[in-house]
Amino acid sequence: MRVVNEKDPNPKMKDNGAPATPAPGAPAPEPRPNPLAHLPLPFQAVDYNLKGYHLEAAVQPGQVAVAAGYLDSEGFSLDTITGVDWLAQGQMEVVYDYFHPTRGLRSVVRARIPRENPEIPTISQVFPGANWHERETHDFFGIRFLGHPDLSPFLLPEDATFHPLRKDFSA
Amino acid sequence: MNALREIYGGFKSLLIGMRITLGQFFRPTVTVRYPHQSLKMPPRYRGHIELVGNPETGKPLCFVCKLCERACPSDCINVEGAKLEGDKRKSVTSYKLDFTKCSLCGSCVEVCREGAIRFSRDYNLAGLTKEEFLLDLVKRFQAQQAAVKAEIRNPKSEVRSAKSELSAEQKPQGQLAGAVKDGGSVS
Amino acid sequence: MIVSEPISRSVAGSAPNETFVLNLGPQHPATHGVLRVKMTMDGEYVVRAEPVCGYIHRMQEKMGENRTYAQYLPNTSRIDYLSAMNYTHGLVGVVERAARIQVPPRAEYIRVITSELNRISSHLVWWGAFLLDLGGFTPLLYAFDDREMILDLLEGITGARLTYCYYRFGGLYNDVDETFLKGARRFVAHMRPRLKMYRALVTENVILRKRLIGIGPISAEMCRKYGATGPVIRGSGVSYDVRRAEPYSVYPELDFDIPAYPEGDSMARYLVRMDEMAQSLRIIEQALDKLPGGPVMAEKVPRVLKLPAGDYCYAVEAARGRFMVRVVSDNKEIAYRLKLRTPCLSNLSLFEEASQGMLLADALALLGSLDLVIPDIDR
Amino acid sequence: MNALFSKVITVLDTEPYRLVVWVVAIVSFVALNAAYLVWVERKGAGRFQRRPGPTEVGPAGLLQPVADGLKLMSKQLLVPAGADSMLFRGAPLLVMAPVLMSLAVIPFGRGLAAVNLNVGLLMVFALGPINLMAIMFGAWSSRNKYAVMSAARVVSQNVAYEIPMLLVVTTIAMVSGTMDLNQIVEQQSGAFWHWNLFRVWVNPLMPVTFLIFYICMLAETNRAPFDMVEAESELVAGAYTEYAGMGFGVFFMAEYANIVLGCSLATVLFLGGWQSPFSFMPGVTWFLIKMYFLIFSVVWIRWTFPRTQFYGLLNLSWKILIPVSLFTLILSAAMIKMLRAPS
Repeated sequence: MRVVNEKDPNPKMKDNGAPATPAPGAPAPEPRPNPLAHLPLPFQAVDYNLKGYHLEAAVQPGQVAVAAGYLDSEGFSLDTITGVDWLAQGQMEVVYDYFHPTRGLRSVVRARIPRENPEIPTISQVFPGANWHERETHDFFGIRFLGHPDLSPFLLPEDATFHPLRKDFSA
Repeated sequence: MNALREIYGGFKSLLIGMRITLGQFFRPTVTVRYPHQSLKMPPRYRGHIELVGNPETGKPLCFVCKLCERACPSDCINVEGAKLEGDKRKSVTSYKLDFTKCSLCGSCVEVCREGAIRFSRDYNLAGLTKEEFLLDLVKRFQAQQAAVKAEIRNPKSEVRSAKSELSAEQKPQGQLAGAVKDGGSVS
Repeated sequence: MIVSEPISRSVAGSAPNETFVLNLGPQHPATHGVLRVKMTMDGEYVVRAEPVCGYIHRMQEKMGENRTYAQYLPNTSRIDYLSAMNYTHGLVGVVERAARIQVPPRAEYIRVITSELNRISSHLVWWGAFLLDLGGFTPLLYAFDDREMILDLLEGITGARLTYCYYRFGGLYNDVDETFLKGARRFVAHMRPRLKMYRALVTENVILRKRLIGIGPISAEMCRKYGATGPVIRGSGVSYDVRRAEPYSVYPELDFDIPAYPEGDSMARYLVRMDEMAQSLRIIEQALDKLPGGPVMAEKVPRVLKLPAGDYCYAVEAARGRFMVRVVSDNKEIAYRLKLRTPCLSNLSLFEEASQGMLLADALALLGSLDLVIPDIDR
Repeated sequence: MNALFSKVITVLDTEPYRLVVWVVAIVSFVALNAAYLVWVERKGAGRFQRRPGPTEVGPAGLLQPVADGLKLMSKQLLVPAGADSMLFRGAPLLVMAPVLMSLAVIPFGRGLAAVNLNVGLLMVFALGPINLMAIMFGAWSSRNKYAVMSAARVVSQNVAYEIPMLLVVTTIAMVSGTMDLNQIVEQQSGAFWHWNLFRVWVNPLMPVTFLIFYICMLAETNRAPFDMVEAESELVAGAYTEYAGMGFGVFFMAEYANIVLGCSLATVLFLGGWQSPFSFMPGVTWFLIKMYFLIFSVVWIRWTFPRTQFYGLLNLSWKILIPVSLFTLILSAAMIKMLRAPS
């Protein structure tokens, strides 16, 4: 048996490797490192203990595939894709969660699109696994992923025309 | 030669497997023959809920605060009560549990500050119609009280064991209600 | 060639690559639940296998948007019903993170013990069911015999056998008793020889080895592209485990290994899970030794939980891989958006690519080695 | 009274009556065995899995086969739309016939065979493939994709295993110098080392030959770990997917009847038939003991191993069993030539 003890995958990341339980009220340490600062993406470091991810970036809708490409080349893996319906602002948010299989990093990419015409490019050419997540998001929010091979209902019935996670949806 | 060794190794692994299953063949069975035998539920078993009575008055402890009704994630509890003359609090007149919707999560018992409901240990719940699962807990409570009274009149009857089992059951610590105790309550 | 074609065509015009569609499921013995796989077959060879999901979709995420966090808690047990503890840990964790609730150490240790027991019971079900896929019946019953011990233990403390709903925001439903602690130790002692027996009976068996070694190889790169986690990615040689990658609870204080096998075939995934059971036993033993006293519930947990506005994630290593809850809160007692990232969805999504050109029986061995729980995909 | 009894026996031993008696005897033997082997299988499976097996119908579940039979008979015989109705209905009839006919030549005891055929061995193997054809007809005609895949499997599996089995049987025929099953048993008289299984001085590979025969028998009767025909986790119920009621019941019984046949043949060819290792109890008892032990081992194997992969099954036959059985055949031919050369 080949056992890999993955206690400390990357010593550089030690500051981000969170202690098990958050210590509320502890003084904030020096600025958190941003291991993706070299990418031309607006990544910001956040407190993992508070948020559950290390980095986040809000990008233009057109940039999501580019961002996915950069993260792919960094060795990230797609965690999930989901939407949030901001009814009051008239916007839809598409959230891309990534995790790194070896470095223990989590990063989030967000993009906001208008609610009336929710369209965003697909990232399924970069991450084939995005296919199902995008289909699911299309099911639930009606967000159209441009260039997606098949947006037929995934979890909803095959003749479904409703989008249940929209805030103005009621059963 | 290698091929022969592989065949020999494979054949040996098959014989080892057969030896193991034969060993199990002669060991006693581990099953419970259900309709003939049945299991005793542990004290913390989460069955459907039932009302708890005040040992002095013999009436339900419930005073219709409806916390359980609100805590229920599936809307399966319906409590109605009325204020009897001379009482400070309401007393329960109807406690309906729609067991078809209940997910046995136990939020109602946990949220109850009086300890007025607890889990029953009934697990043989089967019925032919949906209506059989619309439980009227007040009626159930009255039937239990009648059984207790019968036991007081005739202490050596079979009811005794049933009753002592019921009283041995304790309400688990209601965490959300803030009653945090160490050590557990299992006897 | 096959029945739906008119006879004249099937006999006379036998095209070189004539295919037919085989509807595997939603009711099929090998899909364990209501997964449907639309298989385009060329004889016994799979040309394209397209999973069709959603047969037991329950809109769990919408339910999260119309009930309080405490009311939603029982739902988490019903997503992956085989590792309910881990899933409850996910929701409890995200709420504790957002509300900044400090959980007492005793509660964390008990969470680890119960989670690992649950992981073993889940792997036992997989083991039995996987062998059932491969045509071996008896191991299922042996696995259930051992699992029964775990279920009895957990029933003793939680009152339920499958949908435990044992964790609470800030701690536990109730404390464990001596019976449980003794029983857990007895289980560890009982399980080790049983794992040896499983090894001799099944793992070493030549028929099983012939059926699994080299079958359904999945590369680490494919796992990464599809977001596969859990034993699937570890069976491809990447020792990714949320318990180490994003440590939570008291896992950093415990000494255990992450089994990983670089082969990437079905046997590697099989061995990863078998080794994980042994590692879980190690974790349980250590946690029992280290179990501190004290309360099992945080002191100041508000009765009505309102999470501060913002979004929060919390990931746990469930039996099938990375389970993450993402909560978007708008400072109300009900979540604005509650996203469940379930491992089986990503793990299944690579099946179409991985199963191309395989024989039907091998494809089913691959499907079984992914260890799917369908409600976990459909939610 | 005794005189009357012996007279009845004599009458029954004359030709037209004898035939009737044997037909009734064999049919009831097969039917009872098939029914009660299901019970044995279920009880055995239960014990291997540490549960009691059927217990509710009758004492120790002994009436379970009767209950199962009644249930199957009371079910409607459905013929799927578009199926070839004649083949579909005919296949269950065809599957049972060759087993019954083959059992006619099996000597259960000294002189206890329906027909004393001097080419008994040949007859058994001549009738064997009809069973395979019946399964194939049933599967093909039922217009179901799983069944058709199963039909393809059953043909290639049976063809692959027929060859080593016949090679092994040829070895036995050569060693015994006869195809008469009675004589084959007679030659194995004496203590157990005279059984063909242990006659290593005739051919040192005799135990291997037995093993090959046994494996082939498992494969020919479509038993686990070679149950490619049914393979329920892959092909639902394989060839029998569309069969309901007694149509399925007959296929099911034929499987057990084939096991009985296979195990009796193994007993006759390798374990000395009715010959007893110690000389007490009548020969037929010994025959049954040996046969039921083999049947038990078949059940035991089924509840121990996973199913083989299809190509693994074919590889086993073409790459291991056929070369080895050819080798034993040549070896025994050479040994016979050498040992008997002077005469």
